[in-house]
Amino acid sequence: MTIQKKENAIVEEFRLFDDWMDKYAHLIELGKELPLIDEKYKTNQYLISGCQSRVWLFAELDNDGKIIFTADSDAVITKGIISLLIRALSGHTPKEILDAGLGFLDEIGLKEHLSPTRANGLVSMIKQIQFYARAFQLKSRIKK
Amino acid sequence: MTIQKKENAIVEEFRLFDDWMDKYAHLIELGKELPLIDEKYKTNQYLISGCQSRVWLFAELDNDGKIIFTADSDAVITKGIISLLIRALSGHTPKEILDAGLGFLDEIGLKEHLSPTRANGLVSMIKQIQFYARAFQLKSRIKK
Amino acid sequence: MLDINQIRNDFPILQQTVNGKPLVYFDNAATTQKPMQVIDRMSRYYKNENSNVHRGVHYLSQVATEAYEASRTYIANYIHASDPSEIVFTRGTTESINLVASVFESFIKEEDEIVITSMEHHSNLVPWQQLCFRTGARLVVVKASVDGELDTREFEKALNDKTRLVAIAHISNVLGTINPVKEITRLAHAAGSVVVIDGAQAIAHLPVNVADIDCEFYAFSGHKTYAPMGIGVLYGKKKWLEKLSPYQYGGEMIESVRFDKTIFNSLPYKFEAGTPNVAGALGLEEAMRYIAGFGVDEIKQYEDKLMDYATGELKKLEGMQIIGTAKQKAAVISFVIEGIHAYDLGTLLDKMGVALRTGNHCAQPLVESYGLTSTVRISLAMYNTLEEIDIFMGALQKAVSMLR
Amino acid sequence: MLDINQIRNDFPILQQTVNGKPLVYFDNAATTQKPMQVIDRMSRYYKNENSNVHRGVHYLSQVATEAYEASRTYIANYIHASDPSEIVFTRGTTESINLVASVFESFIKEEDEIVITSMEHHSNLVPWQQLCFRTGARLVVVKASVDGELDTREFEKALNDKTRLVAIAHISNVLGTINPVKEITRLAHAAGSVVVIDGAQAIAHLPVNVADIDCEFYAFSGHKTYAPMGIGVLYGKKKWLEKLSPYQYGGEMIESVRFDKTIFNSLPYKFEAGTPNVAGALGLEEAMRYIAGFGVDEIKQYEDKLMDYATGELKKLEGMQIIGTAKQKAAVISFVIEGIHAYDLGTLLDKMGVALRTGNHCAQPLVESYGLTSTVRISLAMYNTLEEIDIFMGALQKAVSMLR
Ligand SMILES: Cc1ncc(COP(=O)(O)O)c(C=O)c1O
Ligand SMILES: Cc1ncc(COP(=O)(O)O)c(C=O)c1O
Repeated sequence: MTIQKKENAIVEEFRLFDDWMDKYAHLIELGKELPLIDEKYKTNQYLISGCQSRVWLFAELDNDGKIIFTADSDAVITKGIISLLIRALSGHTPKEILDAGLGFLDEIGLKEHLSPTRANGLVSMIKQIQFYARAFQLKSRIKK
Repeated sequence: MTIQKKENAIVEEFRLFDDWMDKYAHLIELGKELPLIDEKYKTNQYLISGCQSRVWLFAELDNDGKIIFTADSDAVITKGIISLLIRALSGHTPKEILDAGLGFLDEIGLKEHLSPTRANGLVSMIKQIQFYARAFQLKSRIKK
Repeated sequence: MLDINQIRNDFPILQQTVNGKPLVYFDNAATTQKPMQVIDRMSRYYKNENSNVHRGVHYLSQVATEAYEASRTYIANYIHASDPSEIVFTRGTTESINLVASVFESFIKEEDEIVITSMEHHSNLVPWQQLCFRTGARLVVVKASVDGELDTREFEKALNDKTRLVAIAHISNVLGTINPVKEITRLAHAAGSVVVIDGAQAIAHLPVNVADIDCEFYAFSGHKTYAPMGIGVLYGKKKWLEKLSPYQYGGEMIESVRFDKTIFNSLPYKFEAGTPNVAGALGLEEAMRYIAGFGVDEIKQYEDKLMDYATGELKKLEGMQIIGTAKQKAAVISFVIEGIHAYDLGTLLDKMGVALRTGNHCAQPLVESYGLTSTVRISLAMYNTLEEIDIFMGALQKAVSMLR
Repeated sequence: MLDINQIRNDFPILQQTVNGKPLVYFDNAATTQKPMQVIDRMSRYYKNENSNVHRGVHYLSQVATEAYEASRTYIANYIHASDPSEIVFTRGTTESINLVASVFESFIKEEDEIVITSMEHHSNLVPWQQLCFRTGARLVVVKASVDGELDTREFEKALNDKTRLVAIAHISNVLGTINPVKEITRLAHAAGSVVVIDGAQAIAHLPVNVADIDCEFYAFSGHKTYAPMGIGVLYGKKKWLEKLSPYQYGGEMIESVRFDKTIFNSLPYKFEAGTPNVAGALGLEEAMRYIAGFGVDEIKQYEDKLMDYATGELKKLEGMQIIGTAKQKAAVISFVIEGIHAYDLGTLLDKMGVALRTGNHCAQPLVESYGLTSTVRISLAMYNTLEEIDIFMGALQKAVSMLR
């Protein structure tokens, strides 16, 4: 499935809920399902700064050149948010990730309904994901 | 004439003018009639600080133990103001000067119609006059 | 008795709904809302009186100057300063404290000590820490008990003949503790030290009497006491303000200038460089008049009732840990709930119309001393009600059930 | 073409009478009046959006933070900064300049030189003078000509490899001279120096383009550009702001704190300690939008017409000496009349409803360089009219006849 298709699926899914409390309840469920980072990566090195809660993000390249993300946070709503990002972007090539528009974040209202502090957290998460993508892209170019 | 009587006379005099422009014209006339300070006293030592224009004030004791004030300013309205003070207070004993209420300044509207900057100037002038009175009082006590 | 409905009517923002729910504003320690009287005072100033102050000979300048100086006098009386010249207008508490910390540098030597407490807001911590870094002086931290109380005996131990300055919050913005500032000032004076009090959280909630406390400096912000942003006060004892050098240069703080020499103006102008926030000062006066109209003691009594009720209700929740259980508290309750992140609670409560704060509340060392990174904090004001506490409790229970 | 009547209707204070006469407000260099749009913007903020910014998770905090940051962005674009993080909110020009002068201290050594001009306001003079006193550096003063112009060749002579910083007014608040700041910046850069521009008098009257000027720092006040008091801006090139240490400590400028160590936040927050004046920032944005709605170029053209007319009329008076006759002038005319004290004129003109300023205008060395202690200054704004100049001239003639 392309990133765009996954984004669409997430948008559809959130459309089921009218009320923000229900959307949050869903986000919390998703948070609980987050592919958890290996405990050994829950160190300062993998901590994303700029969030009100602590978020750790780890990335590795699989054999097909696709990036696999795992993450964790001490706040479950934050886990829900990063789990959405991972669902959309994990398992894709660096280029695909860097090209992704991530319009779904606006469409499901995540940006609008999150305070700038939290939006900043979101921005920091996205930045960190793109940072990994760029790093892997560079690495593979150097190898060639 | 007591200070109070002189104050009353000044208040009566200003009552003749309805309009503030006329009161100012009168103040300017009075400024021109100010008993001028001897040029040799127009030094920093006799300068009153805190006025927007420069004001010099000199005081000496006459043989009857009364203080004679002379003054000058580079602004003629300021001269008018200090001339009022001198008219009311010059030729009186230190004690009389220190006891004077100076209510006429309020009555003719000088305080109200002068900005605090200028009121400060007025306050500085009064303070300086009282300073002289106190100094002469002290001197005469020491002599006794 | 306060008529809270009438008070609430004075605050336009309280009529708002947030996310379709009536706004419950429990973030008053961050900033209070403003009554119409204060908002109107500022508008009226700009519509009728606006001018630069002090140096003008013209009518508006006179009007503005008199209004500005009358505000200074009102505030001086309000906090029982001995003279209006002891009131320096600043941007707020942070600037007031930074001002003292900056100009106090010439009185600090390498062997000296500066005493603060473990419950200080960063604004009453980092300025002193950095002053110590610059001068080599030692920063001594008196630790609060687990309850969030300061033991005056601990203070006595921390004080000695090297102590130059004691800086302490009147009320902790995290714990709500009302500190015994008068007693601490007495002890500090006995050790020959100067005392700076951070009154940011006290000014809206307690009668503040600097003459009675006898502190050398007292700092507070307008925006935390129903007044506008961008205005605050540094009270300083005349003797001390006179001793200190200016902080910023330019405008009214100058008496005369030559390229090789400048003579500074008298107090309080020496510390007010540049055009002041006249509208802000007038707004602050208006806010203090507003409070005085009800009586700070009345307000304190009412807020205490709110505090007792909220504390009692919170304690009923499973896993509830109230951070800060001092005997003397005002207006602030911090808490955490076992197994739930403060940020998650704050987010969901916001969606239910309750505005409160989560995080370290700019007092990171204090929050970390409880082994936490974050607490939930509700902070109350005179316009809050028992009903709002009920709404908050309902929302909190719902949030907890979603997150467990 | 500006519709001045419409503009005047936006400014409630202009409808006033003073001493029974319609107010003629010619003291705009001291502070400008505020349009309803700006006054309302602040009221609206306090009625609907008020909250502390940045750290809150709740709705109002989000609204306030977004509004505050949007103001920063608008202002960045308005003056052509390359990034919003180059805009630091301060109380005003004086604070902006003091901030730079304070944190620049670590870059100044005893052999260094700081160059200013003879026409600086005390706020752009004393901070540098005191910095020189503290560090032992030399204060070099480039003298303006009798006309009130700066000769760039004089500047070139003053600059050398010891020059660390050049501080200069964009427009003189006494002479009205528009200084060639772009050319001077180029020369200063060639000598390896940093440039600080005092834009207090420029921001309301000229299009300000910091990218084009290429200066390192640019300072201005809100209250001199139709915006509220208590808010101002320090523009700084990112590279420089990053290099400099913080000025005040506490609140949002902090990333993390331990008792033995503090990490500061990123730009621009590093320089914004404590709760900012959010309402003030919004008011400033609104004022800039108001100006932009007419076009600064249009405004400049109109004000030039006023300047030409007023200058021509003044010159007809016997004994008139205009102080400052540079080719490029804006909005300000200073003068003296032979044998008459400025203070006397100011007092009588006030009684006739004309608000203007007399004195040394916080530029004592400049005024004294003309052998004067005081000038009369009229300073214009976009809402002034040719008719007001006629009223002023009539009043001036009457005052002169009374005083001669
Ligand atoms: C105890 C305490 N001190 C200082 C401050 C700083 O106040 P301001 O941000 O108004 O300067 C605050 C406000 O957050 C506070 O609660
Ligand atoms: C040229 C100049 N610089 C600086 C200032 C100081 O501005 P503020 O008082 O707003 O800080 C002024 C205003 O008087 C000015 O005219």
